[in-house]
Amino acid sequence: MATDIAAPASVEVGEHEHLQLADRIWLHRAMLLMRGIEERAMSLYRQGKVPGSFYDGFGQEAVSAGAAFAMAAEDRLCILHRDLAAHVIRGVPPARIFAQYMGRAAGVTAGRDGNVHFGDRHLGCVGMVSMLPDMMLVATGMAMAFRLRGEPRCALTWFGDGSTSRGDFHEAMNWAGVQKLPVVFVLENNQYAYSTPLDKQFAVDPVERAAAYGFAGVTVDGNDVEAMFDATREARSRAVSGGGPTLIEAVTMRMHGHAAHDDMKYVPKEQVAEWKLRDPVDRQEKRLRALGVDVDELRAGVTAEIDAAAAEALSGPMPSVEGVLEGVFCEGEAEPLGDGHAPWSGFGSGGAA
Amino acid sequence: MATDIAAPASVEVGEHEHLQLADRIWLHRAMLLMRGIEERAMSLYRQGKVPGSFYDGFGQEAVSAGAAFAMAAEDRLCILHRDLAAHVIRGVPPARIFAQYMGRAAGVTAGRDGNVHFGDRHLGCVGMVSMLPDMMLVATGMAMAFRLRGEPRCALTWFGDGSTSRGDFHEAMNWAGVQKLPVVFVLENNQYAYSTPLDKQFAVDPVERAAAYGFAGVTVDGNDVEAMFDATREARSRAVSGGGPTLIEAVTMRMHGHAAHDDMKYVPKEQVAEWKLRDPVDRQEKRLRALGVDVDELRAGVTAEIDAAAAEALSGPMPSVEGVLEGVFCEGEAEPLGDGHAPWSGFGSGGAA
Amino acid sequence: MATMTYLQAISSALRDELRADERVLIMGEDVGEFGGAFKVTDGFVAEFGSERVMDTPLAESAIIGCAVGAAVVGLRPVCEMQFADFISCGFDQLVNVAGKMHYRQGLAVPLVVRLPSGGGFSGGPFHSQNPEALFMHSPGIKVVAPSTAEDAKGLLHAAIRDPNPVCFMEHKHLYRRVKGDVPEGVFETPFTARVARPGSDLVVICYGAMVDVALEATADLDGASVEVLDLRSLVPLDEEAILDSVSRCSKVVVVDEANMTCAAGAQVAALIAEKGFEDLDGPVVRVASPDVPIPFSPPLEAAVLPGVERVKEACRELLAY
Amino acid sequence: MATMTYLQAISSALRDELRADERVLIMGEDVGEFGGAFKVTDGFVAEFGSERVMDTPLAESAIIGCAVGAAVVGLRPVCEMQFADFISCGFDQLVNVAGKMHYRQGLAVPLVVRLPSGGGFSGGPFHSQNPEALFMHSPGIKVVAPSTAEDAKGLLHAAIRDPNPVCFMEHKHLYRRVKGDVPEGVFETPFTARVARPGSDLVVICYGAMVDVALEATADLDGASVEVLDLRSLVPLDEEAILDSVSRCSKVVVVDEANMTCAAGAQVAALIAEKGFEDLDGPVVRVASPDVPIPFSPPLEAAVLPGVERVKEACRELLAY
Ligand SMILES: Cc1ncc(C[n+]2csc(CCOP(=O)(O)OP(=O)(O)O)c2C)c(N)n1
Ligand SMILES: Cc1ncc(C[n+]2csc(CCOP(=O)(O)OP(=O)(O)O)c2C)c(N)n1
Ligand SMILES: [Mg+2]
Ligand SMILES: [Mg+2]
Repeated sequence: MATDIAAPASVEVGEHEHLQLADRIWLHRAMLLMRGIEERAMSLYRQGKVPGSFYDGFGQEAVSAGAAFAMAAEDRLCILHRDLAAHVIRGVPPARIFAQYMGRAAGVTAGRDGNVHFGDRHLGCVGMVSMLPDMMLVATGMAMAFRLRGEPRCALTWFGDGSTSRGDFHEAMNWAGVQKLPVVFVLENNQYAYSTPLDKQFAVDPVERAAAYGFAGVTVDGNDVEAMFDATREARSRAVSGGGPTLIEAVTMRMHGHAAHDDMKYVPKEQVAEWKLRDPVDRQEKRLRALGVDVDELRAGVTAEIDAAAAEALSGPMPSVEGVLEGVFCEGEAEPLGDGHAPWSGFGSGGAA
Repeated sequence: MATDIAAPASVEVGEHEHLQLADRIWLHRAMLLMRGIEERAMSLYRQGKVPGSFYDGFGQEAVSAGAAFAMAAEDRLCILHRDLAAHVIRGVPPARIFAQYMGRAAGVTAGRDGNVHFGDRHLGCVGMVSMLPDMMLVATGMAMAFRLRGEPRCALTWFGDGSTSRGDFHEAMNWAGVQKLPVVFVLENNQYAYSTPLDKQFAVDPVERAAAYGFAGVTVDGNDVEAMFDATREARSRAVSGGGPTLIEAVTMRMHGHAAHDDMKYVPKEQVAEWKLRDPVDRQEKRLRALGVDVDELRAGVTAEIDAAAAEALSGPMPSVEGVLEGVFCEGEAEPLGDGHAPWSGFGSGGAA
Repeated sequence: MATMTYLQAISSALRDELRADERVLIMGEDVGEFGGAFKVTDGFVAEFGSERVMDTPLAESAIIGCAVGAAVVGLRPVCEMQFADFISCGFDQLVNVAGKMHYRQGLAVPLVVRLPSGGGFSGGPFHSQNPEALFMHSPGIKVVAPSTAEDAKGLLHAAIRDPNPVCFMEHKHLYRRVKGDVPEGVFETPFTARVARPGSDLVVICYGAMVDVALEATADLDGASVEVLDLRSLVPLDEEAILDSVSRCSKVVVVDEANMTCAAGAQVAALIAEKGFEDLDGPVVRVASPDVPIPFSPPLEAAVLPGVERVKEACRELLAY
Repeated sequence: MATMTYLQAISSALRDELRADERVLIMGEDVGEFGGAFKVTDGFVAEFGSERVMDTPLAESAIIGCAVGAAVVGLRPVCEMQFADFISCGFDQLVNVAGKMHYRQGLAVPLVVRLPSGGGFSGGPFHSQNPEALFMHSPGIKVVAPSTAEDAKGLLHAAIRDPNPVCFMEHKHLYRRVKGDVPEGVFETPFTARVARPGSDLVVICYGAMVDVALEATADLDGASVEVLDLRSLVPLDEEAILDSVSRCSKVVVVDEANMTCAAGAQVAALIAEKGFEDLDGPVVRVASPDVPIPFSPPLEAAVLPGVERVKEACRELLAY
């Protein structure tokens, strides 16, 4: 069980059982937006417009795009620091993302938290904390609530290869396994934890552990957005039908440094070169071209969207310091997470889109 | 790998490859001392002479006796709350154990820590903390030091089935596996964590996890002291010869309540009855009788020793309150753990005995 | 009005909330069939089922983290730590995930953590801790610590209905020793201080198990009129009530059971030194456990925990100042 | 004498200790080949090998717990938390295993935990924390917090040679901004306070990054003679030096960067209110971060962290008192 390899992505040309052409274009668009937004943000960072440090997911776009696309509006997500496409799919406008990076008032956290540490509670997302992989337990708890209320809903979170070494990984995997909870764990294996390679992090691929917790573990080509979608869709249907959790290991590569400052000297040139050939955006682009999609137009549209969003964010104010001490506690009624967008045609309307 | 069952204990009568008759008697004596001391301590508790609560390991004597007996003087142990026989084997005199239970000056912690929370640093033992299974990491760290210094030594710790749910279990297993450390983890599966049965603690027997951490996992009849010795001896030689850690699951049963106050209503009568037939002391006793040992004399000797020890402890003073605020910090030189007794004939002299 | 022990009052609040609000859920080790290490949830499974009174794996980080997840999707989890000391194992989820959530992203985390705390019965270094100061120092967590049966019930009702993470410090030593009249049904006690006994010569500021100690120690101090202020809530801290007592009494002894350094009492004393300075007629005296692990053996434990004698002595000296 | 940055001084102390004592071992995430997130151990692997400068798994509880194990069998581990904030994940091993070991059983745990702490560069809620008060409240852990390059080196030498667990609070914001003369070779700075600038009208008591803030804020306060006391060590706390400054200056401002409630500054203020009361000519004023997570956006962060202006204002007001 632990190592069933998920069905390979459907052949380059030809139909996809669950994805209509519009879906496949949406997936590509999400990846293009992620890459474009992060590249723009990186240059804004270099210009000193993005405070703190800056993390991106270059080369890993398929992991968050494919997995998030399989989630329903009423599902709940904990999105991590290499997963920008998931925010895009759930419905966070690019301008708010830029504002978030720049610590502006219009950012998702209005400048209170930084760069990738955000989640739009109105879109069913809990913003991550830095401590990895704490969000695995939050996702497990959300799934526990769904199970207790008998709701056919699912929680999903991403986390990295390095963070599997921490106790919270185990406590979440074990709890989810014991209670057979509707949760999907997406292990983003990008070969490194900061500078630390896999062999210093674990002796056996963590996907092997799933069986020891009593649930399914699958390994997926994390650079194939449709394969990521397929594996996540299956995991989700297993979850909502009472089949319990799934650990999906998305095999990918962190193509940039850990953060903006990191020249990743520690990564062999050949490794980067080899993975460059498997770029997830190129891959989906080929697929779409073969299907007759005008990808250049798509790109142009995305670029225009990003230009406008960046401009909008740049023109927005920094947060005002009045009220900086407010909001430590909730004063009114506790308002639970709201639903997010779910553009996949499989959800009919596209959920709350 | 994960489920190799350790070789069954050698047939009742007949030689044992690694245990001379004296060793087999020693093992029995250690179990008799553990049971006798704990039964006496329990009645002292009922008389109000043992403060706080009282935990015992009735029915589990073989687990600590068999495992500790395989450890060399220069090895290091973290002994848990059902493992009194390990203290006896390392050389803690019964009188000090009684004094410890009663919070007297002569106790191993001189009244500073309670009941089973002790370890004699002069005998190579680190006293446990309550937080379970924190000591797994301490044992892992000791093993790491042995490896770094190239010393053929081993660290061993026990822990319960329930404590495998905690993050520290995972962090220790993973670290030990990645660094292939000379550490032996003895999982004491006594069917319950306080009132909680196994099926609420994990979906798959934790011994299955060993393989997922890259090392050996073996299941042993935890009520057969010689089988425990065999499995631990093998694990230790694997460890000191660079073969890495071993997870030994000792299958046993907690025959008493979690602590003195617990009537264990939650345990089915039949379960207790069934396990009563597998009592580890009876089992070793049969073995020895068949080998012509005068077990009654042995028992009589142990009882006399316990009477004397209890009397000695009872006559000892409570700790004086002067100096109660001292010793929070070490003022002099840091003195590492000393060697313990190692009575097994396989160590020749019997180590520091 | 019914007479209940402190422990019965806690059980009663939990039972009432489970009946009143289907979102309420109890999670912890051995809280189900067994009814909890201290029997606070005894019989609950029979009435509410094992899903709403959930036996969890032995995993404090998971208990807090999963409770956060359940809370943000609409449940009202009440977590039990088997002993307060074990919160150290769930500390990160509590302070970094639960505590900072609302400030960072406006997401409320209605969550209660029950912490059976304190010493006095030879619990030793790991079953006697009073960790409240750790939570007070971590923004975003409310902290309450009842000293009476009535407040135990009222504060727990209020905590469960609060939209924020609340640490409910229940003192083990009070469980069965403290009895009192408790109003029928649901009532919420505000997170404010309470004058346990009015006075004018000196005020002893305290909370939890130290309130009875203070009352006993000052019941008859050569006729001095000693006020006892029971803080009840540590976050929010009732600065107004504290400063009001100080202005009326001018002499202050701050008592808490936790280790002295950076304890709740340090915060109270610092507050008074800054905002009540002009009202002071003497040093702000503190009584607390010295900075040592709480020892197991009865004579040692008694020498470390603040008791009636030490409080008496501190008050006498200050009155004579 | 050599001129070094605060960061170079830390590296230099580590290098000297690795050379002087084969028992010394560095453990942490990315400390090896990469040289650490802040490059404190840059180049160490080449000289000392990857076993003595060990890249660990991403597991703080394991880092502390394994270090305890290594320490009790004779090594001298120096652990690096990548950011001080992450100690929350190893908190239990630090306070319950390491901190209580010697008191409980006389077993010494010579262990240093390096904690890159503090804000000032948009690190946000999880990369700006100052957790020292949590350790101060936990018996058995020493805590030091250098403010100069010389003390960074001397305190780290002393910490590594100390037979106890020591939390070494190194302020990230000082790493490259603070430069100074540092004596050659190994020297140990005692765990005592240091008068950073003598004065007689008012004393600002502080440590870490707040020392420079205090010096700048009080460099020219309309000619007032302002003393600045750099605590350097929080456990042990140099009560004598604190009370001596108070007796000479009679007015006190206590500054620390951590969240206000139950912070180190609360302990210092409480100490003064009890033992220095008679020397006081005014309230014990505190400046600290209010009780909110440290926000990310520059204007918000600047509004929360104690800065020169707030310290100036506090001193002016108190001088005018
Ligand atoms: C508990 C914890 N310790 C340390 C860190 C510092 N840190 C930030 S990212 C990182 C590496 C994470 O590696 P991985 O989990 O593989 O995620 P990736 O960045 O590769 O996506 C580390 C050590 C952290 N965030 N959390
Ligand atoms: C971290 C932690 N949480 C809770 C407890 C309280 N507690 C003490 S023993 C126990 C059950 C332990 O079960 P197991 O690990 O199976 O050991 P056993 O007592 O059965 O030998 C619990 C929950 C604890 N000691 N440590
Ligand atoms: Mg990674
Ligand atoms: Mg058990």
